[in-house]
Amino acid sequence: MEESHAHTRPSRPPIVELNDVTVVYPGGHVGLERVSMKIDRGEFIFLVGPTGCGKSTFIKLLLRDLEPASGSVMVAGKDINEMERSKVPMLRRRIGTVFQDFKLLPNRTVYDNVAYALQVTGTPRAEIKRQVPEILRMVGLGAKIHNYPDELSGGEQQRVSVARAFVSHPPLLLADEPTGNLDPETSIGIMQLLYRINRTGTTVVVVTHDREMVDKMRRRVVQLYDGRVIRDQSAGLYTTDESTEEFGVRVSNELGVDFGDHDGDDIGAAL
Amino acid sequence: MEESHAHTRPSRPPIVELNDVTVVYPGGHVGLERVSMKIDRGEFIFLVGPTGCGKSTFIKLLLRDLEPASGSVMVAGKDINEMERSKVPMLRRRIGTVFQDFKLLPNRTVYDNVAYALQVTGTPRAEIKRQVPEILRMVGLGAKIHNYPDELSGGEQQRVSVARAFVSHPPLLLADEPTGNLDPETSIGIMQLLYRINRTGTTVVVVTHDREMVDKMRRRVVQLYDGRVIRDQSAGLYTTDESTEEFGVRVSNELGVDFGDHDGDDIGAAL
Amino acid sequence: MSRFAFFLGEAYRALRRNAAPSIAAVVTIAVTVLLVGVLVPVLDASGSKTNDVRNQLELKVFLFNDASKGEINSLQNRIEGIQHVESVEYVSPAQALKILEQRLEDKSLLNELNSNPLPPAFNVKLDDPDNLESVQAALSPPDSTGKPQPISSAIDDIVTGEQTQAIRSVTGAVKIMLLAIAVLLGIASLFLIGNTIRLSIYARRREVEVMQLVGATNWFIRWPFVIEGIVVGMLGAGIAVGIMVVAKAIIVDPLSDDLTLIDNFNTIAFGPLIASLVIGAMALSALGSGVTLRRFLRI
Amino acid sequence: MSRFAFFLGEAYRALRRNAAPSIAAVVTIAVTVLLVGVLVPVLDASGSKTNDVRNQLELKVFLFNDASKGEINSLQNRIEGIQHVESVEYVSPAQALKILEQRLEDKSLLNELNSNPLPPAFNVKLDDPDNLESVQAALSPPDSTGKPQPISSAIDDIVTGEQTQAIRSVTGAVKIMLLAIAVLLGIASLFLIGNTIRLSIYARRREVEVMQLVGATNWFIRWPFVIEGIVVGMLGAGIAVGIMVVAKAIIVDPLSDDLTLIDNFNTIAFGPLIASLVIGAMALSALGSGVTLRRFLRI
Ligand SMILES: Nc1ncnc2c1ncn2[C@@H]1O[C@H](COP(=O)(O)OP(=O)(O)OP(=O)(O)O)[C@@H](O)[C@H]1O
Ligand SMILES: Nc1ncnc2c1ncn2[C@@H]1O[C@H](COP(=O)(O)OP(=O)(O)OP(=O)(O)O)[C@@H](O)[C@H]1O
Ligand SMILES: [Mg+2]
Ligand SMILES: [Mg+2]
Repeated sequence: MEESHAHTRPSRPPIVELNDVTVVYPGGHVGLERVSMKIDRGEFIFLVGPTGCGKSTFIKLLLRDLEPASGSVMVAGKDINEMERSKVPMLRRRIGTVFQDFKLLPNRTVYDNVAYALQVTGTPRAEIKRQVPEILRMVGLGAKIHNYPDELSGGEQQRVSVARAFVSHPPLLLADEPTGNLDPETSIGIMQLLYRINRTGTTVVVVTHDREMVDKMRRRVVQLYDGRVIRDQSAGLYTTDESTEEFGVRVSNELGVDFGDHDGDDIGAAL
Repeated sequence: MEESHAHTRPSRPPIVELNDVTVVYPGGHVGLERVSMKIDRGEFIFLVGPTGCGKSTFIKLLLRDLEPASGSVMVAGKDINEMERSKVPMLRRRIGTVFQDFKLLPNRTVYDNVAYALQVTGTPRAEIKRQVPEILRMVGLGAKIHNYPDELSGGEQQRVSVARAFVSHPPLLLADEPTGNLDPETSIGIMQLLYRINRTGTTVVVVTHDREMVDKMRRRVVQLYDGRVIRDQSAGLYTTDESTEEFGVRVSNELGVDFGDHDGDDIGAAL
Repeated sequence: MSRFAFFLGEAYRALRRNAAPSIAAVVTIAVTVLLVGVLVPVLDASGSKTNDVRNQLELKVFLFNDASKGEINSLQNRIEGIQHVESVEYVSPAQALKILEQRLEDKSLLNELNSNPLPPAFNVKLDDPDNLESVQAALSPPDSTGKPQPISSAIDDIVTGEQTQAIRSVTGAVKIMLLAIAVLLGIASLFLIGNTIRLSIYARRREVEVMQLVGATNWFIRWPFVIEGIVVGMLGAGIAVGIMVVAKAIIVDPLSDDLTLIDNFNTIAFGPLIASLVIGAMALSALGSGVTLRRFLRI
Repeated sequence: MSRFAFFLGEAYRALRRNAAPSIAAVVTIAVTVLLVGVLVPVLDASGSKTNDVRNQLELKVFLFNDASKGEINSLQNRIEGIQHVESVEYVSPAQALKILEQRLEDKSLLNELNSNPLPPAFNVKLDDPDNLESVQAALSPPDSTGKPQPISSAIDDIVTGEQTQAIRSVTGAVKIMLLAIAVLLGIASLFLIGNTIRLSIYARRREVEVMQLVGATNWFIRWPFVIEGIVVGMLGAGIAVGIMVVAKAIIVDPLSDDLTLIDNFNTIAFGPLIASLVIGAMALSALGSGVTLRRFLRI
């Protein structure tokens, strides 16, 4: 799982590959149902869908915070559920995650929260001291460096979570509604940041409800509904209105994928 | 603080009145700075502004979760900071609040979380049994009634918070980004719900970053920036572009309020 | 009434959903009650044993062999009148010889005696050994020159047991120590149970904050915690009492037939001990819950 | 090295930011260590007192007055050869009379004797009073008819103290009870300290989950907790030891001059006791932290 560039080398396995994955929660609720999907290195993907459709479940799956009832989850060509327990921290270090509920450490300052992601990897102190303030300035929190999470506004907490997710320059970045608590201007700033990070070769998966943003960026859109992938469209819109549906058909035809194909093992569209 | 109707009777005091309120957080950060504002019974207000501008601080203030460094906060004509501590629960029962971080009780099911808001007021069991499932169906959680919060998606948790906020039909409803974790369709549903509630006479204050929603609804907009009120405009837009600014001027002129008036004791506009 | 049912339900929910801290609290209370329940009878038995020893301390007043019956009777009355004297027992030379006989291993010794060499005497028991000096002074007050003179010419000698002083101070120290241990144990129980309750509530302080924000009054929040405290205290004490009852039946009772020390256990009634332990644990735990909450309620 | 500094820093942060549970843990440990620290010397002193009593139990072998020196010497050798006999002391009639004289209050009694009525005897000390029967059997094994016959014709009678049986069983029971209390105390400490540590970590389980999600290895999470446990254990034990040292200086030492029981306290060395308490508390607390965490780490 070395850093790769936006230009995908076909010889290497996709960074994420789900094969017929079903997730069943303890109560019996089906979180994801027979989901198959590939994400290539360097891609930028929007994951959209109504509330409760399984987007966060997808993120938890990649972090092995959940295990699938069936199917396999491959990250960088390795089945992460076959992995030994002791290797899981290594997996998680290589995936930067913005959690929907931020998951900040309440007894650490903003600085220490972000630094923690570097400390786990054994980064030298000097390096941490250099990088953390820089990344915090990038997300607009330069002035809040020594505050504790409960002294921050919702949007500020969210940006700490964003900063922590990419301070270690992970090859894969999962952002679960990274702008849900942010005003439009700050949201755009964060999205631009994600975009820039993607340009350096990082694969980025963004869960969002921000229709405007998705429509503007025109990147690959995977749409979930009730645990199933109902659309996987490159350069898609947040929702498929008449015209975008046509667009989707065109794209998927261009890629030579059958319109009704739900197991699409390419990034093609499947409605 | 009895229920009032959309038609405001001028003889009664405004439901919320802030006089020159300044909030200073323990670290010295100024959360709100000399804010004066009136909210009449039956109004529907959007509170907007960039992240960290003091919107949640405003909400905490009305719940007496924070005390101002100076100025007075009047709810239904009474200064809530002069109130005895033992009266605070009564105040909070009459204000329904959707918290930005939901603040659900982790050891209660969805049903019990919502029911708690009725139980504190001593509502009879039979009444609770009737109302709670109904309100949960209204926010689209009919199927999740017996789940615990940690078994819900972010958006589902948010809707539990919404349901709890108005199950007791409070005369004042404060919603701190009630749709931040919801997809556009569900957001519209929640907003329509808030609108309907407002139509029954409840005063509604909505904090939001949803530009589209604010622009569509054209209700009073109060904009904060860095702890100060920089705009208070009836039927406003999320942001003032050239045209809306003109619109604001027109409206404020119509209402006969001076354009530069920051202490506006009417709902007039103040940029 | 329905409110009480609600609070009961809340307490039950808390116990079920917060099993880990509740179990920890139950275990701590059980362990503490067990410690107290075992040590209190032991301390009590040791204490009464010590008192037995102390009560055996007595003063011996030896009389001249020629003391007349009248003299003896009037002297006995006078001694009985002295403050702090509990009882006075007359021991005739014949009785004294019998006692001596019992104490000697070789009885033949006494057969060799031509006459009874023992004098008549009074055994004077005191209400408390600490009053030895005052009684001694009353029996032979100092005369004008300051030298003590017996109150009656029939008195030959007044003798205290050789080790009276030592026994007195040892038993005194033992009693102080026992008391100190009992007090320490009591304080320790307070701290241990209080602390555990505090910690288990601390884990739920966020919940309490939310309840407040939703408009719950302080007592509305507090009652379920208090009830939970009572239940936890009852469970913990119940477990401890169960262990104690079994231990008593298996270990202590079979031994107590032939053992005087263990017999002393029955000086403390098992029933009241258990009752007070259970009630104490419940009260402490309920109080601990209520008081701890106070801090999180910011009243 | 820098990693160790990091873990230390983390532990310090946890102690500072989670003051409430940390203080609770320190208090619980202090109270428990204090209990153990006070009760262990008391139990130990009681135990050695009991042993003193047990060791005074002896067997008396009375000889005929006409036993010759040779007979006496050879018999002494034979008795010393018996298993479980620790020492054999010869008591001549003259010595016996002196001892008797000391035990009697009225010395005049003995002046009345025309001759010494006491026989020569051996005081036989045993290694353990429980072996009384076996030694007795060796001194007078049963003959063909099953009736015990003394091993030497010089032996007149073999006598055990009247209360030997009673004392033996009482002291035995006391020793069992002391042991039981000590064991109970040990187990109680384990539970009490373990429970408190568990609770204080329980309050932070969410934090542990987040650390895991961010890629921290189990040991990376665990070390600060273990160090924190060590510090908490050290503080708690330190407070307890401080109280004990002060209490010893103020209460125990002034008394110990004239009190034999308290003198026994010095049979247990104060230094090693304190050292083992402190080390025990630290180890237990650190172990408790490490083990508890295991559950939240879902390993
Ligand atoms: N631990 C759980 N136990 C049972 N059901 C669960 C659990 N976690 C999630 N679910 C259910 O699984 C479904 C998918 O949840 P998920 O969190 O993936 O939704 P989501 O797409 O992230 O939604 P949102 O946009 O609201 O965050 C939801 O209906 C939720 O109720
Ligand atoms: N407890 C606190 N101590 C110190 N500063 C605080 C505290 N709470 C909030 N602040 C600061 O006060 C400012 C206003 O916070 P507030 O939560 O009101 O923002 P907001 O408008 O709700 O923002 P958002 O849209 O991000 O939720 C922020 O800059 C925040 O850092
Ligand atoms: Mg989600
Ligand atoms: Mg906010």
